[in-house]
Amino acid sequence: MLTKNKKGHPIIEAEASVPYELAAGPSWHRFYEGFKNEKIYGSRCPQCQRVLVPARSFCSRCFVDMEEWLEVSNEGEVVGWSLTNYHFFGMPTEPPFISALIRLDGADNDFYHLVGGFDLKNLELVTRTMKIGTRVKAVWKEKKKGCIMDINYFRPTALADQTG
Amino acid sequence: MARAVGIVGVGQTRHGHRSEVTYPDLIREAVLAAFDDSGLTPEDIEGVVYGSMPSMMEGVAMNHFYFAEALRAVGKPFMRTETCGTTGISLAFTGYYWVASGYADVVLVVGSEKMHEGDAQATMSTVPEPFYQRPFVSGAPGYYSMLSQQWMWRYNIPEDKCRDAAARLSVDHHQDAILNRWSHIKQTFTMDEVKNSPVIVYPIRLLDVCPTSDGACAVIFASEDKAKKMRNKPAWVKGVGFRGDEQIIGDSDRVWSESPIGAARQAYKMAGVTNPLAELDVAEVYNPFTFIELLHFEAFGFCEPGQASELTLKGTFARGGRLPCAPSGGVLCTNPIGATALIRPAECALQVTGRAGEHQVEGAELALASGLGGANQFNGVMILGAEL
Amino acid sequence: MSKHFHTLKHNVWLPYRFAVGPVMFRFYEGLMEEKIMANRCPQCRKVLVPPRTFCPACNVDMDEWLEVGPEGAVVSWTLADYEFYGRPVDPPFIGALIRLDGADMDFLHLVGGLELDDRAAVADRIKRGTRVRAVWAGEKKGHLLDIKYFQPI
Amino acid sequence: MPGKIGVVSVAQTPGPESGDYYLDQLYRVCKEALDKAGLTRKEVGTVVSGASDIFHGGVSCANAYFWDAGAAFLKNGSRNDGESLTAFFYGAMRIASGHYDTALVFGVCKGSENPDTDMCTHFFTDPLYQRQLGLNETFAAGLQMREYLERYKVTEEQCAKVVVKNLGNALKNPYAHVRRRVSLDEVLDSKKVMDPLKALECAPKSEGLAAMVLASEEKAKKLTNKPVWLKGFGSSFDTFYLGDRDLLKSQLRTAAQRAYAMAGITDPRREIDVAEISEPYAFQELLWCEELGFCEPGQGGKLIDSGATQTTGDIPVNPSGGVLAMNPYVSRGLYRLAEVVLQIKGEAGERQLDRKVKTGLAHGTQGFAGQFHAVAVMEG
Repeated sequence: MLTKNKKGHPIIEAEASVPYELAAGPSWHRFYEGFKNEKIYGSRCPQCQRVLVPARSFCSRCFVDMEEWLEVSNEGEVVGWSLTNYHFFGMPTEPPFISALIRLDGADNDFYHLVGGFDLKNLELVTRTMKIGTRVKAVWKEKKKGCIMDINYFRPTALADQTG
Repeated sequence: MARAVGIVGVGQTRHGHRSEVTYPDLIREAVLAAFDDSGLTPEDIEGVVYGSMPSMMEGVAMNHFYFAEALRAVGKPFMRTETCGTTGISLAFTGYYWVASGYADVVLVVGSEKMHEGDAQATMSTVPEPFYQRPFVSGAPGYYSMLSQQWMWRYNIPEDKCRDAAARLSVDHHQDAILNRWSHIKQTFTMDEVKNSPVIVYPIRLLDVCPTSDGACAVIFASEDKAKKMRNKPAWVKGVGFRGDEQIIGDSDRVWSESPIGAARQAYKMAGVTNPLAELDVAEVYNPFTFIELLHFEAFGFCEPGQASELTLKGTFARGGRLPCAPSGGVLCTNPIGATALIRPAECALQVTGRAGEHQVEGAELALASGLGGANQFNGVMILGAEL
Repeated sequence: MSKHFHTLKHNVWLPYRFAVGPVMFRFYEGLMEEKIMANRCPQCRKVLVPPRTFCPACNVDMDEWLEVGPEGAVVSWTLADYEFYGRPVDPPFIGALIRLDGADMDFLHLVGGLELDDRAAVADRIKRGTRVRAVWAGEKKGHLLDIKYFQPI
Repeated sequence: MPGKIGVVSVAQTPGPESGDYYLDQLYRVCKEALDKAGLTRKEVGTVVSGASDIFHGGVSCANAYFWDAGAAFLKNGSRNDGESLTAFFYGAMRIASGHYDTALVFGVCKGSENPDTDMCTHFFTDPLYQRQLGLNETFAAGLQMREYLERYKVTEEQCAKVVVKNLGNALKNPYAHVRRRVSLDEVLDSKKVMDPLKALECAPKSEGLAAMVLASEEKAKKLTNKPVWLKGFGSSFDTFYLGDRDLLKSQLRTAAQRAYAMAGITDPRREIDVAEISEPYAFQELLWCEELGFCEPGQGGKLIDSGATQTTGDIPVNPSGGVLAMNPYVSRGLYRLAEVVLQIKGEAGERQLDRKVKTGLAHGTQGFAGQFHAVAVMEG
């Protein structure tokens, strides 16, 4: 629609909406089927022996197939984190939220997800709780859809065991 | 063997919120400026290279079709290069290789973005892969603040020192931008204003972050014999380096990252640079976030890991310091993203030929330009020199 | 649509604010006054419609404004008979390149105001060179479809 | 002049919807090309890809997504947007510069994941003029075909013959997407979607990932006993607005002249043994043949009548089945080149031409009514 912007310049306001449908393929499907049973799968490279999460069908460094799948732990430790406190397009949940890289026990790479289960508005509590090496454990959603947000977040294990 | 290649012309638009002109007209501004600067005419051009960031940023897919006339590309050999945030430096590489290979003698390279025509952040949220990481990486500041904290912890850099150094860069770059007639943000700030500006994602604050701009940049590359006959003293391409890292964040170390380190090493090797801090006179480091500029000072070997904050506070990278970085004001003050990483070699070319105007670094002869893309996934480095 | 294998559906939605610039704005204003505005290249003297800020051939700025049409001759035409994204009107409709009187370039628009069921009759009626005249929409929006279509005379 | 650049190996995926994860497909096709060349991922010098975001499953900055699946982990590489033949040429540029002696080049387009091609190409339009009139490539092709028929008196039958020929050839191509025999009447009776353009005269929407390994002369001779050399390359770009152009005088003529000049070709009809031409719309094969100098302007209809472009003719065109049988929008140029390379190597299987194939031509085009064209001339 033809209109003017705040600078008084003529502009056309419009929207585009483009639909796509991506094939998940066997690896993503099997990985997220695991989520339905609260299992997190990794795969091992026959060459460099690294266990990578999410499980995948090839090692992009050695450029060989990855056929060996194994379950890695629901627990791990925080490698890096940040506290987001503003709204952005496509955000995973309402802010404030902590996104973090987590080294799951049994994996050789870091898993990207959220850390939560405590009062994130309390900055003092956040900085006291969130350290490099902080142990966290996956908290699963009741209803699984077979997607990354089937894990609600990872919760620091040291926190007093309140339901979170 | 590769032929010597020089930059013989540079053109930029005034960057900012340019809703008074259409996108093609904005691009033409930079193209005409490059012709004026070089004294060349469209007839001299043997190849045209264009690129922007995801072209759906402005709602026109493969928008080079739309820009054929503005690029003066009608009837010309053409190719389009696009590699995420590194698009600009990758464009420079395409132009460089087209001439270095001997397939063309004079190539026009143009990068642009008109970010105010779309929603930059919404567009960028379509970059991360959709099966796993998209929701977490959709807001770039979130990832980059995590990266900067990992870096502080890794090298035990006191947070307040790091905070001060980042603020120092912001203050300096905003002052530099005042001297750069093309730059978008023309406002100076004090250390306290930066350190008290609103938190975007802790510890990154508003004044640690680049703006979104409308703008275009055009650069003309020429072969040695052609370049030597031209009006301007050429800025010679001494080295090129690029490294792309894995797609999935968490698969590789992005703090001490092989991408920027490897890109710089490859460029230094080709240029014969062994001690960058001593040999380089100026560096246009791609700095969308102050903390990332500090991180890259180390990755590019300007100092030891963990030392960037210290040296920054000593003024090593400021105007008049040992290695002035982003004297143009950098990405922090001007960010038409498809052009941003092309402005870096363009600025370096002006610096080493003494044509940078008010923000000229006195006697600059060897310069480093870098581009950064994705979640520190892509890094490109080009070394430009006054002497062949 | 549903497929026989597992997929992830996602929709890329993006908002835009396209800068119109003074030249196309004047063109839209013309449409609202039922005028088709063009401009002339000071160098090659060609009259271009829609108007441009610069001549694509000579790369010089355009200055002289003038009105073209509202009549012209069909150069080429096609009859769209399926639904596609972004269609200007519902099919069937005729898209055409029209050389407006006074212009040196062809103008992309629609040809309408005739019965489209009998295709042989259409092919008979619309030929290269067929004269057409602009039919204006009742309500103007500053949009190419302020011209409803061009009707054979 | 740059040194010789040779194609060492090619790999391609079949066109039908596969249900495979895109990055798995890319990994496999790149690995196949590297294996055929006897190279490991670490050994390959540089990687240049061809992809376009609008045709890329809604994942922008395509290269960020596929970089390491495309064998480029920690490599100096790049990505060209648009016609994948330019990615091939960029790969050649990087080798000719002397910086690298091998390059992996690939083009990717998993059409099955994208909206239809009309929607994608509609987004090429400018929001101020042609978008408001609903332009897309099929719309533009309809206008171009009308001019072709009226000005050159080429017949609808002659245009339809291209479909019969190409889909017939595709029956022997395991990589083709559409593999069924059609009769002239079927084509002529198929719905006039963009009259005079008929449904069967429009290319499908295919999955297509193609990869090839290029090498310097010295390295190519080490890696294969049948290198296929790049002899000439040319591209050219036309104006944007349809109304500013003569739709029957394209920039393909200019692009071809550049490629011929580099290759030293003076009589293309006689010197070229096989041509793979991008014909997303049937009549375009005839028009492009004219622009490539295989016949005089307006003689494209007579050319196909004469049988010259059949696999048994003197200038076989699209023995692979062409774009009408296989249309991964972005990588289709690379598919044309792959077929030319296989024909020259004598490795085209069932569809290998029954003649000596020394020189071949691959053509790619994109944009409304062919706004951009690229031509590569290859030689055994």
